[in-house]
Amino acid sequence: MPPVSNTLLTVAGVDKTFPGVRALAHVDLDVRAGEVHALVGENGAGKSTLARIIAGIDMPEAGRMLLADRPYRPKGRKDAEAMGVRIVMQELNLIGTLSVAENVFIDRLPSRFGFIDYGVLNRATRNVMAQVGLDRVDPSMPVGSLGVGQQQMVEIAAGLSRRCRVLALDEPTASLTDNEVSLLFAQIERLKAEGVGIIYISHRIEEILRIADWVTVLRDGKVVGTREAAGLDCDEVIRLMVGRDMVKAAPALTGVRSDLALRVIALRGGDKVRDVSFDAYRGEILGVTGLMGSGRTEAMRLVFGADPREAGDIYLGGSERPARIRTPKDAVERGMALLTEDRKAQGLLLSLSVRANISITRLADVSRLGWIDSALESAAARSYVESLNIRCASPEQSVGQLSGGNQQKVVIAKWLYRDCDVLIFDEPTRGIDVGAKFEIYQMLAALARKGKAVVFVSSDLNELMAISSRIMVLSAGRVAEVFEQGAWSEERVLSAAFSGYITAD
Amino acid sequence: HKHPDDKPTVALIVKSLANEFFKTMEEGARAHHDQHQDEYDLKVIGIKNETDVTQQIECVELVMAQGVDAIVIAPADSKALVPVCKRAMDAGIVVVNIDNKLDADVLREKNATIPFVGPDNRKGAAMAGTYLADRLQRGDEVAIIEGAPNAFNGIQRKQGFEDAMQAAGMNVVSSQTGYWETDKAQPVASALINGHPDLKAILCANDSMALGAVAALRDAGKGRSVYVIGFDNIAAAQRLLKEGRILCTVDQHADKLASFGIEHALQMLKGEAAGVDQETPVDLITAEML
Amino acid sequence: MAGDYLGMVVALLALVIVFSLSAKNFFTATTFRTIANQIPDTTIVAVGMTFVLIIAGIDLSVSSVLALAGAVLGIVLVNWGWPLPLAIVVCLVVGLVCGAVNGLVVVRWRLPSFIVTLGMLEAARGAAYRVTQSRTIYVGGPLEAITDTTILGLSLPLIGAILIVVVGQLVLSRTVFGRYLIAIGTNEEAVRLSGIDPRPYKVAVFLLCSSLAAVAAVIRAARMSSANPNAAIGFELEVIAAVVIGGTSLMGGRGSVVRSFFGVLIIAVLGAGLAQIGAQEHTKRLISGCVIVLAVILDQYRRRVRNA
Amino acid sequence: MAGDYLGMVVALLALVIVFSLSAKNFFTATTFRTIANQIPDTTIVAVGMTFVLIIAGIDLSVSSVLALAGAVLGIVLVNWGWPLPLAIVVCLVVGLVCGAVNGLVVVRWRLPSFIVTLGMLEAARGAAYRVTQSRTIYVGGPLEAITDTTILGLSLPLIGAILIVVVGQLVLSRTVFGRYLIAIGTNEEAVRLSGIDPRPYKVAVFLLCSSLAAVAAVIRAARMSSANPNAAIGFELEVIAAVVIGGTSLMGGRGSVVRSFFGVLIIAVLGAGLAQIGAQEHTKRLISGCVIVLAVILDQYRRRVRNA
Ligand SMILES: Nc1ncnc2c1ncn2[C@@H]1O[C@H](COP(=O)(O)OP(=O)(O)OP(=O)(O)O)[C@@H](O)[C@H]1O
Ligand SMILES: Nc1ncnc2c1ncn2[C@@H]1O[C@H](COP(=O)(O)OP(=O)(O)OP(=O)(O)O)[C@@H](O)[C@H]1O
Ligand SMILES: [Mg+2]
Ligand SMILES: [Mg+2]
Repeated sequence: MPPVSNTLLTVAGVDKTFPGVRALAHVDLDVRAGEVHALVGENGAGKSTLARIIAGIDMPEAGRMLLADRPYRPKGRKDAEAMGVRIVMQELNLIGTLSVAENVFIDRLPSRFGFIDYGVLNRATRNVMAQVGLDRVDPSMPVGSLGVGQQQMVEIAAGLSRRCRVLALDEPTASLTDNEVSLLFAQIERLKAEGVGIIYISHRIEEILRIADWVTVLRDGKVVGTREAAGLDCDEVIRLMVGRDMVKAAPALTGVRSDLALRVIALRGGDKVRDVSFDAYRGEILGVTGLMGSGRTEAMRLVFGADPREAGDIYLGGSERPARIRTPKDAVERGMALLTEDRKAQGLLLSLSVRANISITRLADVSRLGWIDSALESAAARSYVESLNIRCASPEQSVGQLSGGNQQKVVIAKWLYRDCDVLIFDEPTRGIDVGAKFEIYQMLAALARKGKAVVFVSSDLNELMAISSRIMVLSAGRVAEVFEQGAWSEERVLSAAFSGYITAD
Repeated sequence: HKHPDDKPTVALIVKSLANEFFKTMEEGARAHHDQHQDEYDLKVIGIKNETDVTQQIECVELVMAQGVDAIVIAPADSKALVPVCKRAMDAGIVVVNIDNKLDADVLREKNATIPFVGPDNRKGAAMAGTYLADRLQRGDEVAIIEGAPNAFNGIQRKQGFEDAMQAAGMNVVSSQTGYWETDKAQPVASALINGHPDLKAILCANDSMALGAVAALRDAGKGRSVYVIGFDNIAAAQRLLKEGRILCTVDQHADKLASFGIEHALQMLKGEAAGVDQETPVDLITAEML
Repeated sequence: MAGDYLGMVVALLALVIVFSLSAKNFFTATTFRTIANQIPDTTIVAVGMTFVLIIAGIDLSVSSVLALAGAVLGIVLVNWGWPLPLAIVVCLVVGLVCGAVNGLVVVRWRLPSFIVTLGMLEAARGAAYRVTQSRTIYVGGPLEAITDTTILGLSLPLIGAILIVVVGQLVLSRTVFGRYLIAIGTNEEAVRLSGIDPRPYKVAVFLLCSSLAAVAAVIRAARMSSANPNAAIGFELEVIAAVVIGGTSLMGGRGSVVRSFFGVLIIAVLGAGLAQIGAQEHTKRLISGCVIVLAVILDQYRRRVRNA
Repeated sequence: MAGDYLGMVVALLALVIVFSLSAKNFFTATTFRTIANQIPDTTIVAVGMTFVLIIAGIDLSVSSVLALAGAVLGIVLVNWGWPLPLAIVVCLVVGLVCGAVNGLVVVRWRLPSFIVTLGMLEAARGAAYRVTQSRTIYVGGPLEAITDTTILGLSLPLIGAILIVVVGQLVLSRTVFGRYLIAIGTNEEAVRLSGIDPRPYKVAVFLLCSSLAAVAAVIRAARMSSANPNAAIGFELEVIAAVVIGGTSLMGGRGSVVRSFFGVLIIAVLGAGLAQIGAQEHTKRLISGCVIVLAVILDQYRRRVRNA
């Protein structure tokens, strides 16, 4: 008998091109049983494409794959799953009108004569959800009523709940807070112990160094190296990714805070925001964090007029009179911007070009008497494609064809182009690569220095602590605490984040 | 269970009240009722769409439910309405058929005799056709635009036109349906005009379709070089006649048609009239007569 | 659940009360009997339409398919002299074929169902004229047995329609098939990515809808003792209106068969009531236009209140 | 750009050639003259419908609005004896009002335009019957001047229609307004969250569509020398078919006015040709049903090939 190799999945010489882009070029990858193989690379490097090919969703143009030493040529996702290869994709793919349980078990609903056995289904779902710490969620709730973070957890739970040999996780933690990340990692450890091979894609390098056994770096669709994770450090991974050394100096923003830009008093609305008051000053970055579902997104939507508020006043630019903000239009006219958390549903015009997506916020400036000056418009779009390093064939490419991170950059570009005084950015770095992240931090700091107020909502505490002037912590729809720069620590922020739930219970 | 001095209720069920012909019929009936208020109560019901037979059946069922004494009906379909009329008769309601004659075969099968009060459409159409033929040469090309193919009166008018054309030795190059509507008749007329450059006349089974034919002539830039004849004598047709855009039309006295039917029904209720057919007058209308 | 129907029951009762007060002889057994005889065919087609709207489709061809299936039924019974059960089978096959064409064309070329069924609307009507030479076919006796059979005072078609409503609702809310339809209507791409091929389900829904139209054709032919190629022109919009009044979304993913049934009832009572108070054609049109929109507005409020 | 229209031009030429070979006297000046006289009203409404479809809406009421506006035009000219220009203004105001109601109800209660315009379809038709007492109003002379005026051999309505197409295309592809419409049709929520209130734009589009229907009403009345409250029944589906054949998506966000014009031409030539080869009603229906679907399938292929 030949020696049993523990290489589970072999990818050899895989090619994939999209119109105008070489997404993958001769990519090789080995995934071993019981090990985590991380894929890293800049936005648009081809990570998701590779994962999708492995999961049978996309077809490679050349190359071959072996699964447990046998040729592996999945005809589709279903086929791949039948052979034990699963994926949790980068973009949410849940069905809003179905319940959490129905989503988790969508392709294997327990039934008798076609009738669903909801008792069995809900029980099974509760078990699965408990594994990822979502035991508070009612399995019969429509998934659409959950927040993005919780939805991501549902999707992960669905992925984890099935037996498989190879599991690909494409940026599973992009909108998760530390708490959920630890739960996820516990599950990954369990799967490793069961001998599952895991492909793990993330832009959070520290996470990768914590969980991965191997790291493969992709750049422009090519593998630039595969290393054992044990000997690696953050800087080296980044160097491999971008091909040069990165200055990742956190922008210092001390002492530039000036006039009041935004004052929110006693904001209440929906069932998530109970009482939120805060100030944001010109020249600062106000970090906002909290546990998943603490009402961050909802609070920012209320400030922006995206949802009707039940109570509360908003003052702009130190004015004594509350600003009349009923719709996003009012907000934007008064100099506010809101970068939404859900880029696909709320941020982008997927089938339109990068150019049209960027210019939408300020068409008046690239038009004369209502007629668009396409030269001006293209120039504006091109300047952001360059400054944010958006990877696209041309500004005429439709946004839907870009990689997740590059789509996110387009959303950022559109609001930078609007040039507002108060910028509320909800998870703006979601899915953005490390290099670009630091560029965005720099850019936000520069904006603050120019006298803008930046409200930065994020689930990534490290990033908040690196760039914020102050950090506001929301808990159960209320402001739990606001930390001045230097006064915060991970423990103090976390305990503030939990505080609202402890008193509530 | 009815007081002898109770006035009988007569239901007039027509096709579409959105159609001018039936609108006129309705107004005639209302005028008649105004003069005979102490003799009977009137209810007029129309359907939304002339071809919506189901709805008309529902109307009959509804008035049966309301307990009317007589139904005067212009059926939207000469076959499909028979069973429900028979049911009404079985329930003791007097039924009189006007305008569009119920199908004789189905009546026989259903074992029902329903008196028909109305004009002889074939005769009327033949009158108009003969008037036209006097202005044409033997062998001239003419075309017919028919009414809906499932309407008895439509078929009769077509036959009347054909009778006259045959008698005068005209060449009927085509006969197509325009479903009674201006909008449907106009493209048919256009095709006839363009496809037969020597066409001399278009015989339309009603005036609405004649309007479509007139428009088609204008579209083709052929002005008044083709004769158009219509049927029904609607208000617009009189203007067209005056301007010489149509040659003639036939008046079957829509306004009186319903009154004839109602009177017939009232007489039957009183036991004074038997359930026999009664023919009402038709008249040729030409420009000189206006 | 019960609250789901409350608004519609109230609306229905309100209509009945208004008409009972304003029209002589409205509140009588005969009126309700008449309405009961009239709704089965609309109800049955509305069930099919509910399914189609739930998958974010639309079926404009039901009216023509109904006419064609009825026409074929008439031909088979009268011209070919086949026995009734066999004729009904042929009629249902016609419905199945039309549905299959609709469904297969929609999934094969990924076309909007609006346009495919618009094509079928024309083509099936043409075929109906073709087979009947545009003439009404009188059938009479044998067919009438269908409407004349009553069980516990309810006519066979009414019982059938109610059964179809109940089964339809159960299928929609309790079965894997039904849940997949809702999923497809909500996010077809996500369903596909979940490894479920949405295409057979979509074809099945169009099949179902056209077959139900064929069932309705049998009932309608029985009621009219005849088959009319002009039958049901404009019927598709009436059915869609009823289903939408029942709160089914045109965007897909949301709908209820039972509520569609209430929609049908509302439209039927409105029609009967307006006819009985002797409203003129133009008034009927105006009122029914407004009622359609009002009903949907009310439904919006109801939903918003319940969600808050 | 040119490639965009190539497919449609080829389809059009193919139709003309087929009919010229198969129908006697098809390829004659009179035929083309007839077609040229018949398309302006459809073209003008198709422009409005293109805009509505682009914002992911639909306007089923165009046919009834056309009938109502035409009816009012007739009444004002004949019964009130007002001069033509004033009567036309009144007619356009009727269109504006209907459009405003459609648009405002759609945005105020966030209702699907399908259902709102379905309500208007009924209500406006009812109003048309009301104002005319269901009678065709013969106008004659004064109105006919509109169609009888020609410039360089082209009739005034045709010139107007072409002008509207050109302006419509430019507005759609070159102006901020047009861009917003495309954006709203693509993702209305994203537009709203970009600080643009989509509501006035949506209302404007319904206003535009109904007003264009009123313009078409004037032309149609001029062509028919009369105003008919029964005019244009079923016209909305014909217009939608033309626009969709032109490649405008029913899902919103994509469409072209010029291509809609080609869609109108294709349908017009098809209709004239089929009539002229003497096809029977049922054949016409069958063929036009198939052509609608085929045209859209071809358009899908064209798009896929171009994207690959
Ligand atoms: N459907 C598509 N059509 C055209 N180009 C595509 C398509 N999908 C992906 N691409 C291109 O392929 C390249 C690789 O994309 P991929 O999504 O694999 O990147 P990624 O490494 O996952 O990036 P990110 O970190 O931003 O998620 C990108 O340049 C992207 O624009
Ligand atoms: N009116 C609304 N329309 C659409 N989406 C909404 C609306 N209100 C809230 N959401 C979404 O619901 C989710 C819940 O918001 P919430 O404020 O509870 O979450 P959060 O604190 O931002 O946490 P997370 O985003 O991590 O779930 C958010 O993802 C938000 O995008
Ligand atoms: Mg990716
Ligand atoms: Mg959030």
